[in-house]
Amino acid sequence: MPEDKQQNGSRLIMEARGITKVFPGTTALQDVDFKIYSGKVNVLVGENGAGKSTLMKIIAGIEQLTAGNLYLYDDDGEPEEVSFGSTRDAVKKGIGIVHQELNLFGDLDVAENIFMNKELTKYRSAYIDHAGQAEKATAVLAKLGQRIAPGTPVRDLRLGQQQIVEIAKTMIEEPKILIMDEPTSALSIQEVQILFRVIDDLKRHGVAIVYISHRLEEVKVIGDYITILRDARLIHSSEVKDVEMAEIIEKMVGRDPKKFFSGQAHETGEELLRVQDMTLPRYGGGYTLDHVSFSVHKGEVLGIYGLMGAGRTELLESLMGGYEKAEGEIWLDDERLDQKDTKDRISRGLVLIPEERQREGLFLNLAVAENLTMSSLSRYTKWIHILKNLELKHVLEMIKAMSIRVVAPSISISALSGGNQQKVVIGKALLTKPKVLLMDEPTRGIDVGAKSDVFQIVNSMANEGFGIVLVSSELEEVWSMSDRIIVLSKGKITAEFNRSEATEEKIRKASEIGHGIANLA
Amino acid sequence: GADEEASNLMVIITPDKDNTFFTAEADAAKAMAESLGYETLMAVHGDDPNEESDIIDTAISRNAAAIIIDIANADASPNNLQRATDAGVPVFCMDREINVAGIAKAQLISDNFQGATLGGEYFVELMGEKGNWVELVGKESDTNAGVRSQGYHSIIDQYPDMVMVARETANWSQTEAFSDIESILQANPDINGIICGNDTMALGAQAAIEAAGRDDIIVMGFDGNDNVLDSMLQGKIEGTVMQPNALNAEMAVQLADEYIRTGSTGKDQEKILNGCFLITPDVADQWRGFKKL
Amino acid sequence: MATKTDSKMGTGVSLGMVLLKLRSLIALLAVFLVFAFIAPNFLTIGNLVSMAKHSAIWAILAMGMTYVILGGGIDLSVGSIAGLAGMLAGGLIVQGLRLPMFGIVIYFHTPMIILIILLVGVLLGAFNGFLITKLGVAPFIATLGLLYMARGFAMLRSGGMTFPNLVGDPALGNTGFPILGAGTFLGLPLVVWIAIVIAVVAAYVSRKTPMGRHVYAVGGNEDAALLTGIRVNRVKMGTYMFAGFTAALTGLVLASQLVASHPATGESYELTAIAAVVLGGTSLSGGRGSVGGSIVGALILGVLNDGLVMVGVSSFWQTAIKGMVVVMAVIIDQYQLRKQNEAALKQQTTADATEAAVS
Amino acid sequence: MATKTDSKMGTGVSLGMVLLKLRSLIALLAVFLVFAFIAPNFLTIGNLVSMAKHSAIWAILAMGMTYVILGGGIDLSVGSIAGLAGMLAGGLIVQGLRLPMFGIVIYFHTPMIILIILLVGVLLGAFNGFLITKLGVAPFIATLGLLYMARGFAMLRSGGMTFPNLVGDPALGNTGFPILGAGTFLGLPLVVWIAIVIAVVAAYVSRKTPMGRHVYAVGGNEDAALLTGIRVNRVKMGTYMFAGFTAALTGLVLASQLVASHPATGESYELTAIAAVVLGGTSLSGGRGSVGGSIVGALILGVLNDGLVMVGVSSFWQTAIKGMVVVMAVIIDQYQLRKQNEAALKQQTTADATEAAVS
Ligand SMILES: Nc1ncnc2c1ncn2[C@@H]1O[C@H](COP(=O)(O)OP(=O)(O)OP(=O)(O)O)[C@@H](O)[C@H]1O
Ligand SMILES: Nc1ncnc2c1ncn2[C@@H]1O[C@H](COP(=O)(O)OP(=O)(O)OP(=O)(O)O)[C@@H](O)[C@H]1O
Ligand SMILES: [Mg+2]
Ligand SMILES: [Mg+2]
Repeated sequence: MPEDKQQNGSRLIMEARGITKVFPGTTALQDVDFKIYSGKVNVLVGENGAGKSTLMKIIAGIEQLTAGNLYLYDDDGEPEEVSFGSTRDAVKKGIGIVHQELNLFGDLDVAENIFMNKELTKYRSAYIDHAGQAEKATAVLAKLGQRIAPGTPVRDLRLGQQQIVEIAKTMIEEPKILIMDEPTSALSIQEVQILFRVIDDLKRHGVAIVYISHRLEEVKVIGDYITILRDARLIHSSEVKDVEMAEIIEKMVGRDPKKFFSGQAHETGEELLRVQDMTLPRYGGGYTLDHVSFSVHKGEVLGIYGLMGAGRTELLESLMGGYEKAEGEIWLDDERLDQKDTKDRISRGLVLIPEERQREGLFLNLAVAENLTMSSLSRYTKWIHILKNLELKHVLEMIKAMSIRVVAPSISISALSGGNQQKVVIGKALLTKPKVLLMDEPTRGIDVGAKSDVFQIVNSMANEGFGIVLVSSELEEVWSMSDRIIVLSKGKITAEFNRSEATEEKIRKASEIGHGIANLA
Repeated sequence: GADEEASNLMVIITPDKDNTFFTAEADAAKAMAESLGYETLMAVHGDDPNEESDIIDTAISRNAAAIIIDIANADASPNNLQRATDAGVPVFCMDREINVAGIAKAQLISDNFQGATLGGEYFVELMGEKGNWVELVGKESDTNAGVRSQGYHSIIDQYPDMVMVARETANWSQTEAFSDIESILQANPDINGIICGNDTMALGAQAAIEAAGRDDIIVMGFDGNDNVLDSMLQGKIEGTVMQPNALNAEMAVQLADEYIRTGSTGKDQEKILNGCFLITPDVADQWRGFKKL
Repeated sequence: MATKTDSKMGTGVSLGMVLLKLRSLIALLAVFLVFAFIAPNFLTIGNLVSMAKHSAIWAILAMGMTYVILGGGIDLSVGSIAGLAGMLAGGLIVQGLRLPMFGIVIYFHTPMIILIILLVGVLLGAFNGFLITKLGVAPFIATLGLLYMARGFAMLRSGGMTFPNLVGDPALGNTGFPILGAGTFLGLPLVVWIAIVIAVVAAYVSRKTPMGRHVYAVGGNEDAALLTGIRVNRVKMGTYMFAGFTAALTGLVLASQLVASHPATGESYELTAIAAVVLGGTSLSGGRGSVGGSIVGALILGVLNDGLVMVGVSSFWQTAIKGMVVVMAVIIDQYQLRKQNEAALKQQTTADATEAAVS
Repeated sequence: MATKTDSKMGTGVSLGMVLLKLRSLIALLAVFLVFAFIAPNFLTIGNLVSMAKHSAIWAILAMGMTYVILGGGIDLSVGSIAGLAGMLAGGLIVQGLRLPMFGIVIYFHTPMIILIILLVGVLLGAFNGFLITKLGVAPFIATLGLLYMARGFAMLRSGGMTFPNLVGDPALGNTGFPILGAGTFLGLPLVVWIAIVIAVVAAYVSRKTPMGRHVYAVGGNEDAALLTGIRVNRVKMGTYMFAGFTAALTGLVLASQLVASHPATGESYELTAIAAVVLGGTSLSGGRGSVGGSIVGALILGVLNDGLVMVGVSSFWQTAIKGMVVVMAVIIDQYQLRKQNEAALKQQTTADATEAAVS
């Protein structure tokens, strides 16, 4: 196919043919082809566990392929077969990767992180030129729109800034192929916009970008080519402009896309939760939460939107009694919660589904069943004895209700896919028989299929009369799921909308109050 | 006990295998026992009465004909030995004594106090009855460390011109003695003599003195191990006290044999004190392996 | 069809896995059989009882350590606590509690003394727990600190001397202390019974009570445990207090056996206890393991120790062999973990595939 | 404007922070001053030199430990390796290398012996590294295994005997071994020079070379280090080999000082080395700390030890005080870390605010 090699002024620079990757017990990739064009954004999408990251890791030399071939094309379009035994081999060939997870060293400074394992050295790498590194780091960061002192320890940076350092790490190498595995999942809107500008710039310099994201709207904005994986197989590959969004979703999940974002208004009843003047002082002055007041009613989904660092996680964690310094009145069902004790809050009917599933929600050393009941053990306990049969009964019911795909409840939670693990976390929360459910980014990093399952759960719970607080960074999600939306910016509530009056535009505006954001893009 | 058929096994228990003093003792006992036609089982308690307790249980399990033991601790060991005696296994102590009578069939003891007085007297004589001296004490949780220290003081304290400027525990260890003496030499450069609770500490002290470039300090040890004898021949250590521990060990085995065959040791008293000898440089070449050549 | 494959797969994996899972027991059996052949009188009742007694002491100590390690910590101070406990008990029996400012001396009854000492152990454990949970000191260091401190105080209690002859005085009503170490019940030493009782309780608590589950949760993922409403600090505190309790009990038993207390008692016992726990398949990183395993671990070390002494293997080889056994055990443990994870993944994947095929 | 506020804030925070950061040095100074007042002759040149010598040995051992801990590991075997190294060196001097199967005995020159022993140390470190990186054994356990094994073999080398009088024999060309421990150069003991050379190299490598930075990276976030293309296993291997090297060197120095080698040498030295590292502010969880800190830590322990001996404090109190110092140090360390984080947050907030105000 000669037209493949010379399209729209760009050219095929790398190709993966017939890639198969077998992990013990899993086939992550099955006979997948993937083409990368220089000067273009090559988008890769697919559900959780479709094999996207695995494919990228193979191209970046981190994982070794089981079968298949990798080719690099030189300037004349001649293919050369390559095989990467390690990251270093791939780096030598000009391939850089921004990983899905942050890979930073908190105790080292920004410049050192950026130059890790590619230090600027003198005297046959017997001396690191720290000054030179700092200078170049500053330059790269400036390009990414950040004024971070290169000597700052990375642990002192915001999550978004850390993500940008992560991106800077790969840019410093000036790679020919730059892989970005969900680079925007932790970025604020303005940061995303800067990133997109940088990507445009890289494109103009002929860099091939491989872009992975679960935010499908981004794909439409910056993508040139799209490749869709499903269940380890290649489903579709074409130019982005040739496919519709609905088509992409359908191809990704192999189901009817209509039921996603099945937002609906709910019957709301009397007030369940009332929060008054919640404040959380910030170390060194100011507030992380600045007199936040709101209420949640029976059967209501209250959406909380805000940019990164708006304080949403802190708000939910303060409600759970996680912050010693948090002040404010919390009334649940006309009962005032005074004790700052998570266990007490849970027993009174508040429960949190935390933001970072693996780090804050799961016990990877335990089985699915034990994970599910960890918050609600007292319900199956007589004196001090856990009634195993009663416990199992509830576990099985929950597995069914949540449609968790698991062979047996005794299987280790680590064997489950991300979406199913998230359902376990939700199931664990529901088993505490809560009145109000606090959900912090319940759909972060899970695929469209699992997302739709989560939304269904949210809807059905609202219909059963739970109060639900839904925090999300995805505007569309908040907007379509919530009966009422409050917007948080820098720890303050900057707006509140009813379902009928909210528009995405209004919400976004409110979230930027106090940020001094000039109209970007 | 009595109802079971007596075995031909002697269990020989000593404190340590990394000190020539105890190896010589163990070897002497083993050689004697084998020459008398016994099987032997060697074990080491490392000065730990709990370990000793476990070993004695094992010896009882193996239905030993006798236990020959250099005990772990005078106050803590009697009960262990009592258990063996109650189980019908006769116990014979060598070297260290237990403070309770009637448990062991015989105790062949080096008279540590007497030895220490010998050492103390010679030390005073070498020092010319005056001067600053340092005492290095063994592990303070160890009975003999105390007995020897008392022996030294019972003599030296009679001389008002003998001034003890430091007393430090070096836990029987050469390394600790070395670094302690280095520090003490700094605090008190004007010391004339060091008297040690055993020979390994004396060797450590001697190394420290040598490292400090001093040759005017008198060092006394206790035990009579070959390394110290060598140092004495080279004029680096002035004296030590020889414990007759090979003799103790051999006698213990002989009495055990006597007891096994006849049901009595043939001695009136349980405690048999074998006196220690003072070793001066001129007789140092007459001894090797804790035995007179 | 699908079910058939599944169950077949299941058993196929299981046989090897079962062997791997039972490796501690198999190791125990192997050690036992070897000595049964080469050590004379090994299989006599007397020897078995005596080995049981020695292992029981390790097992008691190892059970406290198991809880700490399951909860994600480590306790290096147990040996020193045992030493200090013995000294304090000895002191109370021999000298009573002297309160010079009031000019009085109080003598306690023996059961009272035992209770006081156990309480002291719990308090020392709580001190560890306090440093770790409230002051944020790493467990290794906090307990290393107490290792030195408790040992120092044990020595100071008597100026390094042994408290001998802890038989008590009928006039003071504090006789009977030696029974703890020397007493028997139904032919088995009291120590063994104590170990059995603690083992039953500890195993029960770890598997059948919320408290036990919480220990696993805290050791497995502390952040998640916090958000799940588990009182993490309380749980950790509990594990260190239990370890302090078992350490004090060990010290009491040792002193009672000897009818004397010696300030150097328990030196480096922490390492043996850790070795027993690890031999029993508990992961040092927390959250994975069992009380039963640690008991098997203690039995392996106990049998090995006594067996080697019985055959007269040099104490130097004993030390070296102990090291090799520990390392071997952990290598196999790593291997098992890998296999187990693979098996679980495989099972789950097969199920996923089947389901996909069905739907 | 912004810069000005910033720097003012900076200094405001800094004064307290600087004091906290320099806490090890301050502690050293405090200990030093106290003994200067209460210990006779403490400030004589001779005593300072002797303390330097004692601390140098701890410092050498602590530097190897520092690398291991920075890299996220721990090495419990260094004391035993030191013991084994001394025994092997003693054996080579006294008995030579005996190869009975060939019927020959080889005597090496002293520098050759030293090289061989250092190599053995490195190899033992590599053995630790192998268990940890290739077989996935937890560092605590792998090195605990070697702790027992190396000690066992040290004992076995001579059947528990001391190799005395390691002066060598001019006829065999292996004299001069005592120089290592007793020699001086420009008035300072050779040991101190050796420690200085190793310190300079170790500090330089840790801060100015990729290798050093990689150690921090591996200790700080192993997964990230792997993905960054750092040869994690090689780095870890390197740290354990360096620790083995310093341990062997320590063993050689100790044997040379005593002109004798004793198989129990170095018992529990690992704990002191870890204490020195921790006193120096290095975090036991890896990735944070410095070589310089560990040297200060070693000096604190060295001065404390010698000072207490000079003042004649009972060895029991010495043990207890050591424990308290270690715990105190870590409590302050935690406090500093918290303060530092707060300060950083504050600074950032100010920066953010300034930025917002400007825009
Ligand atoms: N190291 C591994 N061992 C075993 N299985 C693995 C490993 N890494 C990935 N897998 C499996 O391979 C499959 C593909 O995973 P991959 O991370 O590539 O998915 P993804 O498309 O990137 O998903 P996500 O959108 O959640 O990041 C999943 O089923 C995953 O569980
Ligand atoms: N432990 C803490 N102490 C003081 N301030 C903190 C702490 N943790 C976070 N902050 C600050 O609080 C603010 C809110 O944090 P965070 O980023 O978690 O908010 P968020 O709205 O939950 O964002 P997201 O959930 O999208 O990450 C940030 O400015 C952050 O720097
Ligand atoms: Mg991925
Ligand atoms: Mg958040």
